[in-house]
Amino acid sequence: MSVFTIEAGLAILGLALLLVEAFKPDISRRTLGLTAIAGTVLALVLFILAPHDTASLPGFIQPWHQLDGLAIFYKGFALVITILVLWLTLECAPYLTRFTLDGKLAEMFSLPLIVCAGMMWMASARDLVTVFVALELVTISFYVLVAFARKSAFSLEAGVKYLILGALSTGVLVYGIAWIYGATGTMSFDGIAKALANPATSKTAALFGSAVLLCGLGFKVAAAPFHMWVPDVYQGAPTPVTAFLSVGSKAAGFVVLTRALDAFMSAGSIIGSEIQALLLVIGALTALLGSLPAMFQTSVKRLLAYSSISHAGYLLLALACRESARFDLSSGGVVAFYLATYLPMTVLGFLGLGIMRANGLGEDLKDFTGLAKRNPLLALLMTLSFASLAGLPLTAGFLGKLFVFLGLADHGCWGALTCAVIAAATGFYYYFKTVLAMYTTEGTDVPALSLSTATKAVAGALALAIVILGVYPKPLQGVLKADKAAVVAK
Amino acid sequence: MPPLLFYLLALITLGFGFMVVTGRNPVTCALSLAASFVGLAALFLSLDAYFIGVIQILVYAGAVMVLFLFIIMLLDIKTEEGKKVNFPAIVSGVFLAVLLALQVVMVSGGTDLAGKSAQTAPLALAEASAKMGKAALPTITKDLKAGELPDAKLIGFTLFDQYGFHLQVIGLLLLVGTIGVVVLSKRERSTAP
Amino acid sequence: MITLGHYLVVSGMLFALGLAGVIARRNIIIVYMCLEMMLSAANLALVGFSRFHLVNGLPDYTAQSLVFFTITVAAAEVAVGLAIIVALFRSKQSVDVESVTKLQG
Amino acid sequence: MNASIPLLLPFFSALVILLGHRQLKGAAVLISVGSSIISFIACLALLAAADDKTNNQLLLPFIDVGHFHANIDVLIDKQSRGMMFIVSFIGMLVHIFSLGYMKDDEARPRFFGSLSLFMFSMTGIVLAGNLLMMFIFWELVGLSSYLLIGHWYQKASAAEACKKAFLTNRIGDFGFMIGILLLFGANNGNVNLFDLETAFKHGGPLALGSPGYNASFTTAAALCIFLGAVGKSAQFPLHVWLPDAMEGPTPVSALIHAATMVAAGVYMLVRVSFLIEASPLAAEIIAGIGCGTALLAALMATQQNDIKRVLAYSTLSQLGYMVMAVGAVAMAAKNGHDGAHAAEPGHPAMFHLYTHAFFKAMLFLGSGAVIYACHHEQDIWKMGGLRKHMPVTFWTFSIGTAALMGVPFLSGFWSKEAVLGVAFDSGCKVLFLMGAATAALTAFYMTRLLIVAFFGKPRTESAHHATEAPMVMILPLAILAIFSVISGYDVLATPLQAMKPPHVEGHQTVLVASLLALIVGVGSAIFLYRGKDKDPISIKLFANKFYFDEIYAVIVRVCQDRLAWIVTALERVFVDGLIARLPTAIVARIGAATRMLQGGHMQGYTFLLGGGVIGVVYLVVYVLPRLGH
Amino acid sequence: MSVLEIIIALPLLAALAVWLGAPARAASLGATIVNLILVLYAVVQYGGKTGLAFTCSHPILENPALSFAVGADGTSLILALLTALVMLAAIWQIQDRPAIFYVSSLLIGGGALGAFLTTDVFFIYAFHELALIPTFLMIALHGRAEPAQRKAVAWKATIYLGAGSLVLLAGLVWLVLEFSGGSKLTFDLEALRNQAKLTPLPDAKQGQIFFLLLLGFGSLVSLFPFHSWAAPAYATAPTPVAMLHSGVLKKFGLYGLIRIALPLLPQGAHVEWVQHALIWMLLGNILVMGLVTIHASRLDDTLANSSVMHMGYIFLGIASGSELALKGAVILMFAHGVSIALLFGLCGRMRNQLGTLEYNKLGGLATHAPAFTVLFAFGAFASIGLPGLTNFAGEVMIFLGNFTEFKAGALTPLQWAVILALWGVVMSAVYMLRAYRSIFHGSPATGLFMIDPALSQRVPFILLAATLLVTGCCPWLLLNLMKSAL
Repeated sequence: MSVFTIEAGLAILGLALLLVEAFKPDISRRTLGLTAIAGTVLALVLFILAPHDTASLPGFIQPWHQLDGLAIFYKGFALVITILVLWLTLECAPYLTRFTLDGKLAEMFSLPLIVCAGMMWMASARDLVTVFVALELVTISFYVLVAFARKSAFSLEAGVKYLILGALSTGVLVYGIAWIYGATGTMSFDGIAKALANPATSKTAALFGSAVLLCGLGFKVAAAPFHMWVPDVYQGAPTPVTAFLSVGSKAAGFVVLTRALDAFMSAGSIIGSEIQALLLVIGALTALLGSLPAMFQTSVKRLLAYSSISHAGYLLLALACRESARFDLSSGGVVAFYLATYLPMTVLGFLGLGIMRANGLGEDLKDFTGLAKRNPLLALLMTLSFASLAGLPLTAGFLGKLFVFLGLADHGCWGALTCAVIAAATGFYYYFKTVLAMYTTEGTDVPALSLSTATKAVAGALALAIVILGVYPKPLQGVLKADKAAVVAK
Repeated sequence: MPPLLFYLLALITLGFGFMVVTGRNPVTCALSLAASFVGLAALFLSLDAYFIGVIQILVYAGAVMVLFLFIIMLLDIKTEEGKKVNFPAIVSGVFLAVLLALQVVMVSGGTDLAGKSAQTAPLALAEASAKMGKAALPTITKDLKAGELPDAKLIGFTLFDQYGFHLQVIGLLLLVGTIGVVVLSKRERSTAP
Repeated sequence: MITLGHYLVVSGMLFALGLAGVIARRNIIIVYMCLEMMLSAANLALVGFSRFHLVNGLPDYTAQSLVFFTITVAAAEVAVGLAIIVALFRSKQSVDVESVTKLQG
Repeated sequence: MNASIPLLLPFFSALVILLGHRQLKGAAVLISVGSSIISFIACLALLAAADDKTNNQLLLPFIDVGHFHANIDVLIDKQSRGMMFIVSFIGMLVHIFSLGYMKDDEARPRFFGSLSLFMFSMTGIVLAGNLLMMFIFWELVGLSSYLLIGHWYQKASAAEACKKAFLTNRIGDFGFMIGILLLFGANNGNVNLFDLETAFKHGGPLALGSPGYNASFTTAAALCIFLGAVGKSAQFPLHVWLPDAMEGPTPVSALIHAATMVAAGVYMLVRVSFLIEASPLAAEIIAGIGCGTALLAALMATQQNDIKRVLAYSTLSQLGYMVMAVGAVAMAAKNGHDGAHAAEPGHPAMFHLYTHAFFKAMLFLGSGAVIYACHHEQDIWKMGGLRKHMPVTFWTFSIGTAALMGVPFLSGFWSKEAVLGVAFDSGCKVLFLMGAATAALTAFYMTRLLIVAFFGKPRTESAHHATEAPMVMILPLAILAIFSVISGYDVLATPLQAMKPPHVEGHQTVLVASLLALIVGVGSAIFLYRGKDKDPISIKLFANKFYFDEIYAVIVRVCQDRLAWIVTALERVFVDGLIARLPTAIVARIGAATRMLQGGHMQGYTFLLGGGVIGVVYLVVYVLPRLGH
Repeated sequence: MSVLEIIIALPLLAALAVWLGAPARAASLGATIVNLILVLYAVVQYGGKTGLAFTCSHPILENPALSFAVGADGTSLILALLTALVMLAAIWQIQDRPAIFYVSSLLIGGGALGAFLTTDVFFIYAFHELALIPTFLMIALHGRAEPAQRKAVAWKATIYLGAGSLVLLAGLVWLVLEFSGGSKLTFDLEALRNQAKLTPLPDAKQGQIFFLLLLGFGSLVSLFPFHSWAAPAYATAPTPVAMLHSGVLKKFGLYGLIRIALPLLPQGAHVEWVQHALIWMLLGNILVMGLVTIHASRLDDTLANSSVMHMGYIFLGIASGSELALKGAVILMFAHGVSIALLFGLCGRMRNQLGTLEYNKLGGLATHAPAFTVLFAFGAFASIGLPGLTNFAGEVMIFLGNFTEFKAGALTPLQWAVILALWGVVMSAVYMLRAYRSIFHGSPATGLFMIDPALSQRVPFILLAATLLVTGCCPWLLLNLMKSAL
């Protein structure tokens, strides 16, 4: 069974679930959710078993899809985050249903599957057309998902903002694609790389096109100054959707960005150094603009949104540092590694938020007060998540940052490194502000908060992933190492 | 194409576009947009993109604009009269637009791509038929030999020959859109079943 | 003589015009129209480039395929977007951008 | 005989007592006294030991890094042997005396523990084979002095006095340490006394006249080391602690603040006399300071009313004598009075130190007996007529006084002769004249003390009811009285091998001057004080000790407390402000500003987005290519 | 499997167990006692050896080469011993406190042990950070002040330490990049050292990196002027945290300089501008903070500021770079750790019993609490630098070490600094004796009553005091562990 079949199957499963819900409206959301999860888990298993080379894909898809290390990693990544988001939806269901149409959640289980398929296609795209259609599939699905809790004013507002700004960025993206195409005469990444290596190519047009294109993609990954939507949308969207946006959509954006930059910054590219400088500027700016405003946040969900921006900054900086002989990982590999570490910690954070909402608490800092008393385990897990987000050593978050910093230092990008360090330092402040709140005991009487065994298991697994990735990253690095050879060979 | 015609079409496109941006009444705006898109479609035609031009009119000036008008009517949205105008927003919008336009003009002027014209890069239909050889459909070859540009056929051929996967995805996307519209705008049942 | 440059300038101006509208207008529906204008401007640039990037002496139809997709996607976007706007209008009785400023800071 | 017994025995005694005196109770006293007696016996045996200069006996390793060794090793020569005898002997007597004197004190075990600690530390100084070891014990005697002065810590004056003593000594130690560091550096990391002496003696690499000699360095080193002695031996300007130290129990004053510890400074100076001889300037300064201290202290003593304070100023004055002798010997050596200096057979400073130790310890113990008898009354004007009530004390006290005044044929006479003689030889007549004046003053204030306290009739009830002290207190007095007489003679000088310098006899001028001084002093005192009930003369300047305490209080307040206040304020404002608060405030301000971007208004967002696109394009297309990227 | 791994793991596992519900006191005490025994075993085993011992390595990443590698030389063992001692004392003295006190103490101790006993730069750094978290939480949650104030204090400390750590990270990354050599990045300290020996950097560059590391490590050690977090943090921190942080964790920065910066950048500290900067900073520590300490009017302020001040001496040893001074610095680290832990422990007890530490409200405690007084005296006199207690040995070695290279008549700037620093010894006597005088001497203040701790509660303090005495009289016991040149 080829990987493509699995992806298509996933999309079909999504549609099937919709149909089932349409014709059998009284089906319980638990059944739907668990079916979706089971389907995705099955897809994951099949995906792992399936052959992992481009030749195994159906012939008609081969010109557009590739199955390199990066693609395989991100496809797996997309499946995992989808499973977690579906689980998170189930966790959040008790309060989400208050805001949805007729108290139903069917689309919350089916659309993620389609989004997942879209992200998997993005991961292996070889040209801008494929990127565009897969990206739009994901984006439009997200328009729906963000506004899904439509009876909540926040969700609706987030939907509107995401819609307008998203559409604006789509316009920018297409305009960028147009100019890239104009400058290079092709839309495939390989072709672009080849054309850019040709000195006859118009440099101004190529620069203009790539700049505009990067602006469009920058919006998707929340790069400054295209990040303004992130806090509002993340805060307003239903928590599972926020997690999905924050991890899945961002990862998908980054895989496209990686591929585009591989083309723009390939050896001998006429615009390589300008693009690198741009990435450094944008990355540093993003890291700072993500961190600095977060200091005053009282909403933890919004705080996580800012954190997500700031992490995007580090990732952009990682992309700015091209391959060095001294690392096993290509810059794409570093990004992938970072995202892999980013996944468990972010999802765990949002899972915590969801659990709290489901237990009648809010998402504000003051709701976190005394969490350690309500449920020590949850407090411990959340601590772990925040410590990792802050980049505390021995957690997953540190290694990703370390690789980024190492890369920057190796390339002598001291200015960007300084900004990144300042951003990270600020990060310590706001993450630990939250942690502190959790352990604060004075104040209100705090009713206990209980977790189901399944929740404990999922949260525990995520926490374990954080620790394991933090202290034993060798296997993950091994997976990603293969990619570098491919990049170098190219 | 005669420059005068081009300038006329550009004027229609941009002029009505300007009316969209400045119009007080949403209906005026929608109709201006439709008119602007008609001008744009004409520009497409002038670029030998007949199919795209037609689609532009059918989809945009037709379907999309109707949808807009429908919603405007449905929601009975009044003109913005009476509401105070956000002056800084207008100033900054104009400012950015001017800057952006200037940039595009500069970039267009700064690259030799821009010098291409129908005279310097004419379509070579006859050679094309030869070059495409057997790869193309017979009808296309026939049209090409006849000196006509089988635009729709070529696009269709490209889409279905190469972009089958993308079409499927677009189909899925439209489906998602449909579901979304239903989920987001359906009236809630007054009582739960 | 009309060159590609002319088209690009028109496309750029249309794009800029759309941007101006997006920024300046308060009515979300009109903002949305302006966004459509921007997309169309991008399409114009694409078609222009495709016309003058001859493959075998013919316009490059891969680019035109993208235009085709763009128009379709735009249509879908409009549908979803208007649905959201309708939902917004239902809850706020307004389609003013200033009616959605609760999320901030 | 191994020198470790007198060193380690008191150490363990101190350790056991100080850590376990609650449990030990009375046994503590026995342990301490016993250890002092055994130590004394060991020291007697040590007297017979041979010189051992080159191969220092290693007792304990301390620091051992690379080429650097600083160990607890002992240098046995005539000076350490003699000093050991004095220390252990007087120490033993004071221990015994204390049995009586501290009988009623509840904290007796603590007292004896501290006393043992002192014995340990003092032995360490005496035996020290290198300067570092000397410094270690130097500090430890400071600690034991601190503990003993502060024995009655509940009394505010005692608490302040012990603090003052420690801190003043610290200032001295500051200099001592710098001196050690300089010598350490100059002598390639070797501070063994013997090796240093070799380096500074004729032909040594650092000796006067050798190519490696550096005058300013040598002077600096000598003066730094001397600063240590200034602190410990309470020389001007660090003399202020010693009178206050009289807050301690009187046996402590006798042992530590009269006979031994304060003399350690002199002992140390004699130990490093090679250094002082290498620097003429330092020698002059040392002699000058010693002489000045002697005179100043004698002047102050004339107007003191507290019996112990009179003795304390007298101690200061005598210590000044010794220090002057050290300087004078070095000066004399330069002047070619070769026989005067050095070692064979004795050093006048050491000679005076020994004799002084006996009679001053005896005087203090005597005063202790008086205070004990008068129920802890110390004001001499509230005594009087004790001669009849306490005959033994009186006689012993008189012998001590006579010895201190330099009455011929008593020990003090010989040693004072020696000091004045060497001052005469030094070539600086001022030294000699001031020394003689001091001698006259000494005779004056001691006679005054004797007359006021012991003659006449009792002026208070407590003096009236005074009775002779118990045997354990009398006995040490008597023994010391004997030694005060004989210690100037060969009887004791021979076994101590270090006593009488050869030219004690024979200096006519000196002899005449000292006799004259004695007569003038005694005569004027008798004339002024006989039969008086209150002080007939009042010189505020002397009574208030030249206002040193007040001046120092101002200095401390201004240079330390006020400065500390200012520095603290500056630190808060500038260091904390610039390093911590300002950056935090800036970051917070920027954070707040960036938050304004997130105003929630869509028009703002679209504006930023569009502006961002334009900015990025501008940057990439127009700026970066020009920057040469 | 090496004994060091057990030593590192034991407190961390115990912390986890206690958090999950094991009996707090028994488990913590048991673990720390066993730990102390294990450390002593390691110390005895190491004996007079040189170089690294008990090494063991588990690679966790190939390139950049990262491995969980443990190993100890004399310096690390001395600090491990310090940690084990202070951790035991800190845990033992806890009375009637929630389990989080035990957990945090174990975590701080475990983190410190990890930092001292691993030989991979990454883990050295990581373990230190691990230990900072509980420090921060404990100050903020259980500090001795109003909630708002203690949180502010905790934040200040954490921001300082966090920022310092990041600067440090930058410096370490630079080192790794410079010294990895060949094509592979490595974090292994030994590998980096070897490379540094093979291809030393130019002096100017060494100076730059050294300065960066100095700033990073320095802020962790409260090097002037990056010290203003320390005094309020220690004054506010709960007793065991104050003991462990000031006594042990703070030494990490110095350890890092000695273990990482100096061997890799042997000329770094001798580049003129770096040396001058360091001299100014350490003099700031000694003289400025000395005066600030004199100004303090509460015992906790005095102790906290004095702890900042004494760091200056250790920096003096590091600045010198001579064998003698460096070993002196290690000894002083040990000594300061033990003595300040002792003092903070006693200070905490006083605060519990008396409720105030203001000098003008205290007095005469020696009358009712003689044993307490003796124990305090050990700490106070040790920190004054009294011979016979360990601090003296360290200080004197540092002073002497700065004079091993000497030219009569031309003192180097460092030697002048030593002379000025010696004045600091006088100042420390001033403030310590003032404190001692106002607390213990004089007549007992009315309304304040304090008795000696019960015998079992004296044990931790006796342990520390005895350590001071034994290693103070016989510093060669420690020096024997440092036979190899640093």
